[in-house]
Formats: sequence, structure tokens, C-alpha cells
Amino acid sequence: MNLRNAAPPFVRAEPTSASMLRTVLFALCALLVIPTVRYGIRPLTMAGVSVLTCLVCEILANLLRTGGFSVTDPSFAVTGLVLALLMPLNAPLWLPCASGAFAVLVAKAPFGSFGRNPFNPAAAGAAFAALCWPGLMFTYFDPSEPFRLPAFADCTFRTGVSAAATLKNGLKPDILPLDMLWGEAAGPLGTGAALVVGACALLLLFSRAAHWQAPVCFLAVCALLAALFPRIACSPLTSVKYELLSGSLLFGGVFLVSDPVPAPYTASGKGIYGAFAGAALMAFRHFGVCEQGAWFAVLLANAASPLIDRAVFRVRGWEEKPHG
Amino acid sequence: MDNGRVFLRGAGAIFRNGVLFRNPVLVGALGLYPVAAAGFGMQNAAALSILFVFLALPSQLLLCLVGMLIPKWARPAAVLLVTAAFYLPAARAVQRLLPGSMESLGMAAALMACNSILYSRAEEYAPEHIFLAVGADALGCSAGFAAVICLVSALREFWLTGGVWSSGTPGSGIGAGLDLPFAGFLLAGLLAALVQWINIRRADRDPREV
Amino acid sequence: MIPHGVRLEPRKGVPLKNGIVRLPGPEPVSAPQTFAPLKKNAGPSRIIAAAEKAGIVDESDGMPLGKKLSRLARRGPGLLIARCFDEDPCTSSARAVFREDAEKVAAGLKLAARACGAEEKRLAVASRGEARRLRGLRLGIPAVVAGRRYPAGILLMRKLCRNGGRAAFLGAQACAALADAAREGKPQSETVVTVAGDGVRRPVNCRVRIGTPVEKVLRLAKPEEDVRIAAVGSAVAGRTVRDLSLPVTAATRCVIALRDAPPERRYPCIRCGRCARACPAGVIPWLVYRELESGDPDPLLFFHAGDCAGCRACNAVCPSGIDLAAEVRRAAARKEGGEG
Amino acid sequence: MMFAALLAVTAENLLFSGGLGFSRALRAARRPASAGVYALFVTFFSLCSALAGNWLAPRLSGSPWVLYPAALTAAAGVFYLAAAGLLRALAAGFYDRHARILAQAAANTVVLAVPFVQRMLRFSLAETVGYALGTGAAFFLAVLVLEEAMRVCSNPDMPRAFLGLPGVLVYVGILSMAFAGFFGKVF
Repeated sequence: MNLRNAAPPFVRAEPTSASMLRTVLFALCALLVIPTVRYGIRPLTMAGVSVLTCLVCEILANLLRTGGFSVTDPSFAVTGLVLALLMPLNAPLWLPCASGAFAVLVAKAPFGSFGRNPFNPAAAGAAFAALCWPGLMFTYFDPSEPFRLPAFADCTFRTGVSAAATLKNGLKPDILPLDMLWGEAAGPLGTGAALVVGACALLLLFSRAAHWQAPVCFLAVCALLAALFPRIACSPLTSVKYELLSGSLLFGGVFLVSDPVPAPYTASGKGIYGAFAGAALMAFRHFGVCEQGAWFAVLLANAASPLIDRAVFRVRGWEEKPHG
Repeated sequence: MDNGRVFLRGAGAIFRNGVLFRNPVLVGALGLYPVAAAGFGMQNAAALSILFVFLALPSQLLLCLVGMLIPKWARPAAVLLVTAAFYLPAARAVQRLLPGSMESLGMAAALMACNSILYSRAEEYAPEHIFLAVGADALGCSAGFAAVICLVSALREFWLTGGVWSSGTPGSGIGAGLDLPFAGFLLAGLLAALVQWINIRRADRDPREV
Repeated sequence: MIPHGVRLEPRKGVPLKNGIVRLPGPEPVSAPQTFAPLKKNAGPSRIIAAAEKAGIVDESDGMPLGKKLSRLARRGPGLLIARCFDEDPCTSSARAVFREDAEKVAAGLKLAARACGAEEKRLAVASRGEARRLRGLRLGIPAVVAGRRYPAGILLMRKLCRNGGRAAFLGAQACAALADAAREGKPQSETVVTVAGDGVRRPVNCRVRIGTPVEKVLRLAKPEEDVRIAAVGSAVAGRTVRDLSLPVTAATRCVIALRDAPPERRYPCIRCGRCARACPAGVIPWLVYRELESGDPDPLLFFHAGDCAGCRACNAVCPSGIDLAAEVRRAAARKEGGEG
Repeated sequence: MMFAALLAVTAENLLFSGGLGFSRALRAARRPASAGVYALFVTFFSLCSALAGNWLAPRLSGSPWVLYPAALTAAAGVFYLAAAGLLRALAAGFYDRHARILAQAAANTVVLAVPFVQRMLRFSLAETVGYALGTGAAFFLAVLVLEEAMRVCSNPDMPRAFLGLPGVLVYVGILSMAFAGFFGKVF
């Protein structure tokens, strides 16, 4: 027997950071299934080049920082996949690459990589793409007639109007709710299939890969605001239905808001953070300039999260009095 | 003779510090507004740089001469009054050199009068140093500011239009969006990281230099 | 913040129904040195003297029982509890002792309560099922159920002391040994040790003579060839041993053999906040960690760092594998140094 | 008026969506204890500057346009002089503690920008007052955010080149992206 020394504990109670990331990765891959079945291999190539770019950038950042090649955690893959899923399928393949490079090299590496990033890198990358190439980010092909997209080449297509854009113009989207549930409508690649996103949310919650406070508060506040201030003339319930199912709201709630790293530490702080992000998103839908942008709301909430933490401290009295 | 050479060498060091090692924008975090908000075209950048040098040099030299006569608490007001006075000829000069640029800059040009580089140098540095040092510092700061804003502007203009100094056409560049202030902050951040890296390298090589 | 503790997954444990295996001593020892058994209604000082003479050590904290009882007698605990539950998921020695010798444990607890003047006594058991079993035995001592969450002892203590009550724990084995000493005048010469972990083929609870080398105890459980880690004390807060000739002591509750070392990779804090929920003492480990890491810590933010009980629940729960307990210890030392 | 204040904090947030007065906010964030007083001064001088702008604009409408900013800058100097003189006479201890930030607040870009914004958006007097108050609040918030950004940007895992200011600039750039996404190009 060749015994070694090791530090306790020798049992673990919770998933490790890496296994949490792997669960998220699995959930994200599940979102690729339906588009691949429906439109051919292009969703896979898109996700592939995006993840590859993030990997290359991660290695590059590590080279610059420490001189080593090693990539310690799979967070780059999560960033790459989220970015690919937020893009329209008909976007040129360099678009997720550019935003992935931005996400890793500007939003993550300068702050000390995984665990240190004050902003969700994927949200920052998507925001960058939406600001620099709004035309490419918000032009979707019309999925009503089934066809296959080329795997690599840029494609010509008939543009469709997404539900989010219709709502922005104050009209009621003429998309069947069932189509919205399965993602059979014009919109970003991975955010449409509400049922799959919901299943992913349950997976993340029950495998304890994500905390529940922020996403639940986020969705609750979004639903509440949608019911109270509908953008289109309809019953509150219809408004809630269209607001929650359109754009990247659900996807953002499950995969961007639930990211623990840029969120507050405390449980109640996470709830406030989610609620703040939800309020910001709904305000953005009412007054903002783009048709959708969960990522902008997430960035804003990320910046607010240290302040939320501090407010929670103040309320809880988590600062010992001198000589107390 | 020897004294003069020492002075000149000192002035050279001050100038170099202003341009690179202690760049007011990238190390001092001063005067970020013009870089972030207006630095997306080379013509803007050139106009602001010229305006800056015309404001900085005379106002700092004047304050170097008379600054010590003013009580310390009233000095900020004196600085503001002096820059306000020099703003008129400086703005006229820029308009003569680059016709039309002042109009296109609008608020950004107007707010150069209370630029924080000008203010902090004129209030803290100028009254307490000798004439030559103040002159070198004013020139160095101007060059440093001009270098940063021109670099940032060139990058952003190329991204937006595919050319520099109005040689490209809007929309034919790589993408849109970089005329927004965020790009200015990001580029300034990356340049600041570069300068910090250079400073770290210098300190590692020779700790006495810093 | 309400402490929640950690729910630790039960590992491949020892089947309790197998009972305790006795590890026979290799060489015959002379008959244990005996002393006069106690009378039925011996006074407190005599009970304490018997505990001292018998050399009983409380396995829950490693303190000599006589010393502990006389200290408790001065303080006067309201409630005396015998620990018949195990905190960490690999160990079951206390439960096994309770299954086998509940009557003896109860008798020892009664003696100890008389010795230190406790008004009330309870047996803390692991689950409701055990509590039912205790009621069935009709020993006259009520049960209290310790939770399933680690560290159950500290959490139970907090619960009992919430309304200003004073309580103290005694180990089940120490109680049983006290009963033995009182009845038969026998010194404590044996202890029950759990041998478990994925490095053994036949996990057992075994009764061994104190001073037996760890290696012999381990061999009883048929260890695999490729055991890399041997830990004693606890799976969460214990320590590793490399020298297997070290003796088993009364406080050795378990020997855990593992084939793989726990992963040493550390990630940065991902701000899940689980450590603060897990801590039974109300420390906020992530805050302490963040402050210490910032290089310019603010001692006012070392919230309750001095109260750390060393249970390492924070380490067990941290997904990034940060040694938070060490950080809290550092902070406590710093705070004391700063204020004292 | 409330709306204009809200506007100052959100859409027309000069600090993050326009980059105005950013250098000063960064300076203030290094001494967070005095942030409240600083914001108070900023509010006061914004108000002064807005009123001065209101008063000056019609009087200078015929003269060359370069006169307006110069006059505003000079007015800021006069306001500072008046405020400092008043505080020195009335509350010397308070003045001594906050002399530096009083001067910096008076010469703040965000303060001098208020009259321009007011002209651009054609605010009424009440709205102008609200906007000035909102500017102070926005400045305070910005100082808080920047203080946290500085803490984030001093962690031991940061590349050395980004430690401190460069990191903060990138941080603010990303945050500014969120503002740009909400409101497009403001100035």
C-alpha cells in the first residue's frame, strides 16, 4: 500500500464546479437536437465553430497570462454554445466566432478568467454582436416552409418576422402557441423551443447545477410586468404568454441569469438580482431600441449584483461592530 | 551650460512620461470623456488634439507664473477662468485649421474647457513647478492625449467606415456600433493594459527607473 | 442566517445488522487491572474517581471523561446527552454501540448525570426508527433525534440551546465504559472502530483493543491493493495517516480507506453561497475568504470567525474545493491578534 | 420633473452612456466615504450650471458660438468661488474636510454638460431642476458601481497588465454596452 497525504473532506456533498458546468453543457446540447433534425447539420457546425473559437481564445489568453496551454475548466464551451444558440441560424458563421472571441478575450480573460468574471461572458458577447451587427443579429429566416440550410456557406433565405419584433411594433404575433412551444417560429437558433428550455431548467435545478432563486424571480417579475403592462391590446394572460415565449427571455432566464459567478452571493440577493434583471428586461422591451436583448438586462443586473450584496449585508447586519 | 543640459534632459523625461509611461488618459484615467464619446473619427481626434494643445500650453504656463500668487482655495476658480479665457482663441484657431470640425464636435469641443487633464495639471502641477518643466509637461500631456485619442479614433473609424480620415464610406466597414462610447472605454482599457504591461516590464528590468 | 448544515450522501456504509466484530488480541495480555466496583448509590465524587481510574476517554472530543465530568459538575449542565449517532456518512460506530449495548449506554449516562448533577438526560439517536427502538427497550431515558445533516451534533446543540438552555454531549462508548467501570471495575481497554470506504471489500464495525496498530484494524476489512488514502477520525474533518503502525486510540471512531485521493483541483469561488448555509456556527466563509484574498482585509467583516467549530462543513460543500475552514482559522487568528 | 430626474439616472445617464465626468467619478470611487458629499456638490453645481445656461443662452444668442462654452466655464469658476467663500465663512470645518472634492465637483464635465443636454432636449425649468438632481443621483450610483469595479479588478487572478485601472476601463466599457443597447446613441 502506497499511502499519500490528502486534505479532508473525503466525501463531497455537492457537485463540483466542473460537474456543474458539464450539466449546463449537456442541457445546452439538448437544445441543438430539434434544430438539427429540422434544418440539417448547420446548427451543429455553428455551435462547433463557436465553441472552437472560444477554446482557441481561451488558450491564447492562457498563453499570454501564464505561458501555459492548459485549459482548466469547460466554461469556454458553455460560453460558445450559449452564443451560438442566441444567434439566428442564418447568420454567417463568423458572427458567433467574433462574439465568442469578444466574450472570452475581453469579457472574461482580463478579469482573471472563470470564477472572476464580473459579467456573464456570453451576455457580453451577444451584446457586442447586437450592437455591431444588428442587421445580422435580428434577421431570421422564415421557418414555415421546411428546408435544409447549407452546413457552412452563407445562405439566401426568405426572411420571417420574429414574435419579438411583432410585439415591438405593437402587433399581435400570428404564430400558433404550439409552434412557439416547439420553436417552430422565426427567432434565434436555440431560444424558441420553450418546452426544451423548460426541461433544461428542471434538469439544472434538480441536479443542483444552478440555484433557483434568480431564474424564478426573473420569470415571475417578467410575467407580472407583462400582465400589468401589456404591450399589445389583449388580455393579461395572452400578454404573459407572448412575452414569455417570444425572444430570448426564457433562454436568458435559464442560462444567463442562473450563472452563479456574476450573481450576488446571498440567496436573497440572488432573488433581488433576478427580479432586477426581469424588471430591466421588461423596461427594455417597452422603451429599448432593439427588438430583444435579455443579454443587456443581464449585463445591467451583473453590474448591480455587488451593490445588491452590499445592501443585503446592511439589512442583515453582517458587519460586526468594532468591539461589539 | 551643464545646468542647461540637465534641465533639458529632465524636460525630456517629463515629456516622455506624459506621452507614454504616465499617460494622463491611460494611467491617470483623466480626460476620458472626449476619448469615449467623440473619439470615433480621425478628424474629430485631430481637432480635439489641437484644441487641447492650444488650451493646455498657454493656460499652464500662465498659471505657472501667477499660480503661487493666488491663495490655494481660490485656485480652482482661477483655473476655470483662465481656461475659459483661452478657450476663445483656441477654438478660433481650430476652426481656422480644420474648418467645420468644431460644429461637428458640438458638446465634446465645448466641454474641453473643463477637461480633467487640463484642470488637474493647471491646478496641482503648474503652480508648483518651474517654467521649463511645466512647458514640457504640457507638451507631453498634449502629445499623450493626442496619441491616445488618435489611435482610438483611427481604430474605430476603420471599423465603421473601412478607411481613415474620411477615406472610407459609412457602412462599408467591418460593422456598426463602435461610435458608441463603450468602444472608447474598451479600447482605452486595452491600451491602458498595454501601457501597464510596458511599465511592468520596465520595472522588472530596472527597478530604479520607475 | 439559519444554519442548515450539509446533507452528505451516505456512502457504502457498514451494515449495522452484522453487529460488531471483535478483533482478537494477538498476544495474550494479563488480566486487566481491576478496582472495586461502585456501590449502587455512590456519590458524584466516587463516580468521577472511577472514571479517572478506568482511564475512560470520551471518543467524541478526545477528553478524559473524569476531567470532563468534574468540569461539567462545576458548570452544572441542564441537559446531558449521550451521542448515539454518527456525524459523518462513512462512520457507524456510535450507532453500532447503541444497537448492541443500549442498556449499558443508558446506565452510564445515568451515572454521569448523577456525577455532574444534570437535571435531565437524553439519548441522541440517528433516526426516528432508532428512537422507536429505544422506546421499545423501556430504559426510562427519552430520545432526541439528531438530524441527518452534517454536523448533526453542533446543529442539535444549537437547537437545544436556543432558549438559553445548557447542554453537554457525552460519547456513547464513554458512557458504556463508565457503566462497565462502575459495575465490574473494568478499565476502558477497548473501542469500537468503523472501517469503511471504497478501499475495503468488507466494511466492518470492530471492537479492538486500544493501542492496536491501524494496519491490523484495516486488514480485518480486507483492503484492496490500491488503497491510496487512509484517514482516521472522520471522513469530513479527519486526517490522513501514512504510517499504519500508529495505534488506535479511544477517540478513533473510524478508519477510512479510499482508492482515489479527493481531487485537488481548485477553482475560484463561484459565489454559490452554499458555505454560509452549511456553517453551523453562523460564520460566512465566502466573506472571510473574499476579505482575506483582497490583501487588505477588514476585520469587521470576519463575521463570527472566532466561533468556528472546525467541522469543515464548508469544505465539504464547496463546489470549487476551496479550503474555507483554513481561511476561517486564519481570519480568527488574525482577528484575535488584531484586537488583543 | 420626476421624469427628468429618472431620465438623468437611466436613459440620459451621462456617465455610462456618454462617458461624461467619468474621470472624476473614478477618482471619487477611490475614496468612497465622501461619495455622498461629492454627489451633493455635483447636484448643487449642476443646478447652478443649468440655471446659468438658462440665463446665458438668450443673452448670447447673437454673439459667436464659442462664447457660450467659455462663458459657462467662467460661470463655473464664479460658482465655485462663491460656494467656497460661503462655506469657508459659514462652516470652516466642513470646508476643510471637503475642499478638494468641492473644487473637483465644480470643474466636473458632467456638471458643465447639463446646460447642453437641457438645450438639446428643450427642458422646462422644473425639468431642468429634476435633471440636475438626477445627475447627482447618477453620479452617486456611478461612484458605487466603480468602487465595486475596483474591488473586482484587484483580485489575485487578474493578469498583471489589467490589474487596476485597465480592468476598470474594460468593466465600464462592458457596462456601457448595456446602456448603449437600451438607449442607442445618446450623444
